[in-house]
Amino acid sequence: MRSEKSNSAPLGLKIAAAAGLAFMHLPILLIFLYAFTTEEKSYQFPPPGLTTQWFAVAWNRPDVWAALTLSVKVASIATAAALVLGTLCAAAVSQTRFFGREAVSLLVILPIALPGIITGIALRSAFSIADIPFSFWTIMLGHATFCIVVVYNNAVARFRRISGSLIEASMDLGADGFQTFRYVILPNIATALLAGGMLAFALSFDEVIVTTFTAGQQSTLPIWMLEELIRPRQRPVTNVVAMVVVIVTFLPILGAYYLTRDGDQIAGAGK
Amino acid sequence: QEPLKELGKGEGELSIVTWPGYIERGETDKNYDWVTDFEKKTGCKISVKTAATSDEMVALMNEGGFDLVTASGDASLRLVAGKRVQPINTDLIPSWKTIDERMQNAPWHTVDGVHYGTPYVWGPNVLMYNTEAFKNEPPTSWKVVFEEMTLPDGKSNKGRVQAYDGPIHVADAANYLMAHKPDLGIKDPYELNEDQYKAALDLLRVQRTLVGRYWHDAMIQIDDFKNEGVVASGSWPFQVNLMRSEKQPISSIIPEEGVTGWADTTMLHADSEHPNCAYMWMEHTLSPKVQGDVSAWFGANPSVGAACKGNELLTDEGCATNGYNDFEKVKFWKTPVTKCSQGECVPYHRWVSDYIGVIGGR
Amino acid sequence: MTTAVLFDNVSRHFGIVRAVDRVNLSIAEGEFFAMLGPSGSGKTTCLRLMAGFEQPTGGHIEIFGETAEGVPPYRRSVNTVFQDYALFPHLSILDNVAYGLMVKGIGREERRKAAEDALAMVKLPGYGTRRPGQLSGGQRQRVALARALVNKPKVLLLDEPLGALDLKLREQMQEELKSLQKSLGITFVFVTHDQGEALSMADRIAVFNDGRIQQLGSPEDVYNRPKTRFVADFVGSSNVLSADLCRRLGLKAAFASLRPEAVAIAPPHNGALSLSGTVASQSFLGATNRIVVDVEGARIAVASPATQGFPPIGSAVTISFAARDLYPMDDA
Amino acid sequence: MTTAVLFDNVSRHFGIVRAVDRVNLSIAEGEFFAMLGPSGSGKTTCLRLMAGFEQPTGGHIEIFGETAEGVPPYRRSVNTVFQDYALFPHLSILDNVAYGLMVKGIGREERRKAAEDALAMVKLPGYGTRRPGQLSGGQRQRVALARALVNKPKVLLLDEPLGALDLKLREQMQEELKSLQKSLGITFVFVTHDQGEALSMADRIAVFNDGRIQQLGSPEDVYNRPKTRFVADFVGSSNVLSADLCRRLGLKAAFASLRPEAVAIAPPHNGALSLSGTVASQSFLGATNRIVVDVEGARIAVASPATQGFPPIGSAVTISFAARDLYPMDDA
Amino acid sequence: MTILAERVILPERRSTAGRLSDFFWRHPHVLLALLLGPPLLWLGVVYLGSLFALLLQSFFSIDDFSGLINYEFTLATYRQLLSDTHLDIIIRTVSMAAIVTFVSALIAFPIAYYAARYARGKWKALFYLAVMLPLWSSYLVKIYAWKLILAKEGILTWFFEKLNLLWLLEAWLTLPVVGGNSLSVSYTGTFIVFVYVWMPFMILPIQAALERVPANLIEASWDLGGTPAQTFRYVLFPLALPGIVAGSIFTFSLTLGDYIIPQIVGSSRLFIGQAVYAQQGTAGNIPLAAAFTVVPIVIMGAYLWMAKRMGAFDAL
Ligand SMILES: Nc1ncnc2c1ncn2[C@@H]1O[C@H](COP(=O)(O)OP(=O)(O)OP(=O)(O)O)[C@@H](O)[C@H]1O
Ligand SMILES: Nc1ncnc2c1ncn2[C@@H]1O[C@H](COP(=O)(O)OP(=O)(O)OP(=O)(O)O)[C@@H](O)[C@H]1O
Ligand SMILES: NCCCCNCCCN
Ligand SMILES: [Mg+2]
Ligand SMILES: [Mg+2]
Repeated sequence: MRSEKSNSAPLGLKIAAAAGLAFMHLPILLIFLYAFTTEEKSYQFPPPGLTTQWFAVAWNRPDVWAALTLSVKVASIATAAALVLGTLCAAAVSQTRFFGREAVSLLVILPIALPGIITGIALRSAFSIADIPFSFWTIMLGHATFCIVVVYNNAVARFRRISGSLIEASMDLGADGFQTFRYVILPNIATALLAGGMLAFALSFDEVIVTTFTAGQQSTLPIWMLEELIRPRQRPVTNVVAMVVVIVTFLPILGAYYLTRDGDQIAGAGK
Repeated sequence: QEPLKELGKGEGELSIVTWPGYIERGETDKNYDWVTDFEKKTGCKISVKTAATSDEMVALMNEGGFDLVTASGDASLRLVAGKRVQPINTDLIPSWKTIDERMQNAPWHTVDGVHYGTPYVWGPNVLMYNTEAFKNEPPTSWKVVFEEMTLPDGKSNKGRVQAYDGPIHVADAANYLMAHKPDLGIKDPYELNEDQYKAALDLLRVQRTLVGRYWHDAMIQIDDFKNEGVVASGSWPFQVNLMRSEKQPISSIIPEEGVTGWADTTMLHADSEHPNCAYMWMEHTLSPKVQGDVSAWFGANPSVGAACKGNELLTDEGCATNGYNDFEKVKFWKTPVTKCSQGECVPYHRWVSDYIGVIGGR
Repeated sequence: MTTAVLFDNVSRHFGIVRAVDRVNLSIAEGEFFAMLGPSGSGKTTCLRLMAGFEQPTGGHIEIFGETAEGVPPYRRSVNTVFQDYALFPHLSILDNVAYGLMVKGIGREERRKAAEDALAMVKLPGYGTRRPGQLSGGQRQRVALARALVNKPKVLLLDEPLGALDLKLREQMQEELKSLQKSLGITFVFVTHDQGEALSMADRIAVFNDGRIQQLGSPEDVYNRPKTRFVADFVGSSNVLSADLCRRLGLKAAFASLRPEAVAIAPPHNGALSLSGTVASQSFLGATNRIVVDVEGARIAVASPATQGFPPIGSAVTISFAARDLYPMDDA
Repeated sequence: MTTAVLFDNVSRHFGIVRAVDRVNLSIAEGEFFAMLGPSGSGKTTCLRLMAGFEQPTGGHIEIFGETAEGVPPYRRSVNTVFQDYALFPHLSILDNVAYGLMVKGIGREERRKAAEDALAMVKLPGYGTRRPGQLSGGQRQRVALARALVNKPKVLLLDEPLGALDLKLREQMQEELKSLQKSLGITFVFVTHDQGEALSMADRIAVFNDGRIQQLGSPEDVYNRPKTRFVADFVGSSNVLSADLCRRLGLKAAFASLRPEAVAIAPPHNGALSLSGTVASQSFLGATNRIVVDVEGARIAVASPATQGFPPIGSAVTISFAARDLYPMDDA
Repeated sequence: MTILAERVILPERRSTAGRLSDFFWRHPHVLLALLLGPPLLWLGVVYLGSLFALLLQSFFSIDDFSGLINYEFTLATYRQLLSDTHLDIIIRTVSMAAIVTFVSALIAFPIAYYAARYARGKWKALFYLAVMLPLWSSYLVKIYAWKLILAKEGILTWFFEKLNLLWLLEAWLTLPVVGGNSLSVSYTGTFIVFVYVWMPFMILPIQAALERVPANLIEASWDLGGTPAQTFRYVLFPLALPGIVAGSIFTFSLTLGDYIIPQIVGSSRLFIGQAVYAQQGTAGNIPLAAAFTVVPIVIMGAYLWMAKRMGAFDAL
């Protein structure tokens, strides 16, 4: 029984935590605020006036839609690839012992532990050595590489929680390997995979650095934003898009939380 | 490599590496659009990749996947040497004959009498300044960005000036020294011996103490003038025009020391997959209309004299304003090489690393 | 009588760990067979060898006369009740119980009925729609039992199924299990480290230590006639008398065991043996008092009826016991 | 005699849950005090109130005569041995034991010596450099004990310290704890839900149920003279005789308790009471046999010496017991 | 109950799945190979292969004039990497990464601690969302928001002015190293944005580590006389350390490699990420870019090795 249930936090801690959270959130509010400013070219503070016109403008910009479509496609396929690879890897690492197991878990973490620019530049130079032209698939490859770990972490945490005897119980009751996978393993890791998949999606959706190196001339949403922020036409449109994206990516994150909250943390959620 | 023999049908696509503001399709101001019509006429869909420095352009061309590049003088010869661009067949470009003679055989695109592109536009790197800070005493010398001084508004220039974030800026320092330290014997700001080079770097180190952030991107420079209290900097007429159009208190001059400048050439990639569209584009860009429009928008000068007259956007005074007649005062960008008129000069790669060092505080 | 499980010199070594070492045993059909031993003595490993989760590294296993090596668990008509129950958390109780039938391809309606019957048998009718998380420990244990029994296994393996339950519940489940086994006639192999449990439930007991069987026999055999000092020590809290003491009592043996409840604090009557010593300590155990008597350095525990009260600590007493309760043992 | 801990009408409610409800108790200095009760009955909460981890929502607590409310745990000379030991996993055994001295600012050398002495006292000399993860359950338990004792607390609180140990180890630790308490003279407050443990170790026992003390007295009191049906049921496996049966035996009471070991399967001798019934079930428990006799629907358990053997199931038997073993109880 | 097994050992299954299942059961190594094959092919061959190919390039050099790579083995690029200019960049970046990591941990800890130890039920969910919201808001837009805040004529100045505290800001800006013309062109600004953007990556692992600290260890410390401060120092902090290390893998590595933040908010002094980006993209000097990437690889390699030993991976 935790004593904290009845005790409340010391005041100093409350203040520090609240200040920290405020630090994290005020700039976000600003992003939202400037989605409504009437000023188009530069950001003035305080904004001279408020308007909702940018939502309509953003809606009617074909470049926004093109970038959005590409980002959604990349994130979906990268997530799918990460789901398959991450799950396979998690299954191998958590269900069996083999020489080099530690090395594999290190290898999976490497793409997020190394700065994105390294992943990006390495893949880019590999593409150029192998004479692979930039395409949708080169972006996807880069994204899936660092998304694997998100799925892997979630799946491994869940695999650890499925007691080994559950799988043995299934076999004991007459289920062969495939039946055991279908009826016991899959239902038990499903929510973890869903959570991992959602985080992978959100991660891919916001990736700038790796994309810069693997996209060639294609624009994903973050690349579009970078371009827009540096060479603005209608600056508030960028904020509108950012705000909508925050709100939209937020739903899967919320979902992931509720799917995994009892038990494993959202492993590798950051990233 | 043999140039193209005859013009065929357009391939439907064309990708161009260029400076920001060089190729407009009316997105910022619908009056400035020299792409839409071209696309309609030729069916060549244009995609534009902007680059902030010449080095970036060279890197993009080395990487491949582009058809054309509007290379400045400090990039063009490197591209030729690296065999990244191909000679062009001037016969396939009817307007070739209309080109300003000063540009037609310019050394930055002509090697052994072979042309590696069509001139686009040229212009000076002007001194842009904030008219409120300078009140009624506009600057006359690059001194304001090289040495600490009190500006007419009574405050120091420290932290309020900028310089270009590209190694070629060393030439601006050399240009300044040419006027102020004649005993160094600098004849050409792109050809510096060790002593001259050292003096230029020393000057740049002084400049570092004045500069908060170097400008790398035209748009970010505009932001800095608006939000960061920057009041003077070397710049392109493009930024000046853009800010003036936004009613910012901005003006520019060509200081007494003269200026560096750029003269850009549209060059065709050695492995271009859309050479026909490329040739069509080169021809298109040489029309007085496009030349005038680009010059008006960017604050540059046309390579086709006819553009100076009768262009609605440029107006008849435009060429004079943009320095069309100052051609002689402009020391055009070119790549510093070891072999030079002084015998041995400091090559470009040292400019690159030393300039990074100077900005880094070394 | 058919032999349900036969271990012929079976070993299972993990590297240098001899989890199971040259074990011979033969369990008869319908028998309630208990495996008793301290932690790490190889009980679970034996069970896993029967279930097919482990393969022997030596020896031979037969189940109802058929070779078991190389047969995966899902092809053995042997079911297990796991120590932690291993109920499928994502399935309802009914689906848990019907699982074995489902993977065998039995139709939905039929398996529902069979599962409900099984739940009724373990006295959980109507619990089918719940989830395992909504049941108490004892209830889960019964679901695990039903889930195994619904498959009509020839052999049911139970790995410390009552280990996690508290005393009251445990006693109740012991009775239920025992009567279920009687009525179904299935062979039960039951693992426990609780001697009381093994004694009260099993037909025969194998006492394990260090991967080997120390003694195999009926509860009375094991309790009253321990073959080794280890068994004497482990099964009930026996007194182990040294060779010295044995000699003085006229017994030729390296060691002898003497159950506390066979000793009385009283002068010897007809033919009884006796020793004298001083009371070293005592404690009240409810039904009995435990009095430890120091006999020339050897400590002999006496279980005397609580009604007799405590002699004062340090007082001199005589203890007596029948010669037949002194049981000689082979080895240390 | 000094009062070590005093609870004056102490309550601790969590919302509507009355974890501890108007409890009065007074524990004497040097006493071995046990709190016994089923899960959720409030034992741990009582302990936490003494340690200072909880504050009472009503009533008053004194420790050695001083008001305890509002005094944080780290300012009470009361130490706790946690149920799961709560050893610091990142510290060596020695540093674990020396922790209390370190935070008090005792010098390195001095606390090392004190910690080593404490480890020797719990028979773990030389284990100082290990980590908690490298010890067995019983060893960890002893480290937890040493860690508490090194601070020389006035009161030592033990929350089911033996719950996780297996039977043998548990018996051994019971003895060690008991003798340690005797030699140190520290007041022990010991929580358990194992009646045997409470009976054998404690000077006095408080039996808890639903946050209240049901009975407080010596082990004999609690075992032989349960005041409520709950106590009779919980402490040992007593038979509870209904009013009906009581009346037939000439006793005017709502209920009466009768210990199985007070009953014999034999015709009554002088002045003994007797009932007749049939044998319903039986099991071998080692030292005794447990025989359940059905007396007109009421089931009465009899603990008979194993030496007497089993009467056949279903056979008619007469059971007899002394009138004084029939203990009337107040309420249901 | 219908099934009555005739035999105790059931016959082999004849379906493909059944036979395959038997096969895998007898040959678990084949199954393992099938599981590990695809991810290893992807990560071990494609990803690691690319990394090695990149590293290989660092042993080539570049022709200064044409910008083309000279495919001959040389250490010249590493000599170049160790020049003063480039060492400055490395030191600057590593120091920034270290300070950012330290301060991130400092700010993150109370948040994580509160979330792990005190927040319950709805509050816990709220805390989680409050951490995730900034984490998943567009990274670029956040940086630009900071540019607005930190600019000389930005929001912070506006606030300081309103509060009559402008002198304080100006005093700070006159300090050596951390100062500058405005916050947005100073190390202070770069630092603030780095901390802001990466700090959420620190919170979650710390929270995870703290949640794994059994509550009774803290009570045990109190019980033994440890004051709250001592309990933090001797129990809580050491046990949360693996979480901090796990979080610092992110903050450290992300700072080492980022090139967008210091370019948008900074003083034009390069960081490793910018140098790599510039060498690769602007200068086309792939060998030097590759040599630069060796620095974070070596640092992170050592870091990961240490983290693994501390058990930080469990907190990732
Ligand atoms: N997979 C394995 N790898 C290595 N050693 C093992 C393995 N399984 C069991 N062992 C070892 O074999 C020995 C016997 O283990 P087993 O689980 O059979 O004991 P047990 O009698 O069931 O003990 P408990 O009462 O603690 O469950 C132990 O020393 C154990 O550590
Ligand atoms: N912090 C708390 N918040 C709410 N309810 C609590 C809290 N602590 C204890 N309780 C409740 O108070 C009651 C008594 O709990 P306590 O832990 O004291 O029981 P216990 O006798 O120690 O049980 P066990 O033998 O299971 O340890 C239980 O119903 C429990 O759920
Ligand atoms: N929330 C997105 C932050 C961007 C960081 N991406 C890191 C990816 C590392 N390869
Ligand atoms: Mg076991
Ligand atoms: Mg408790």
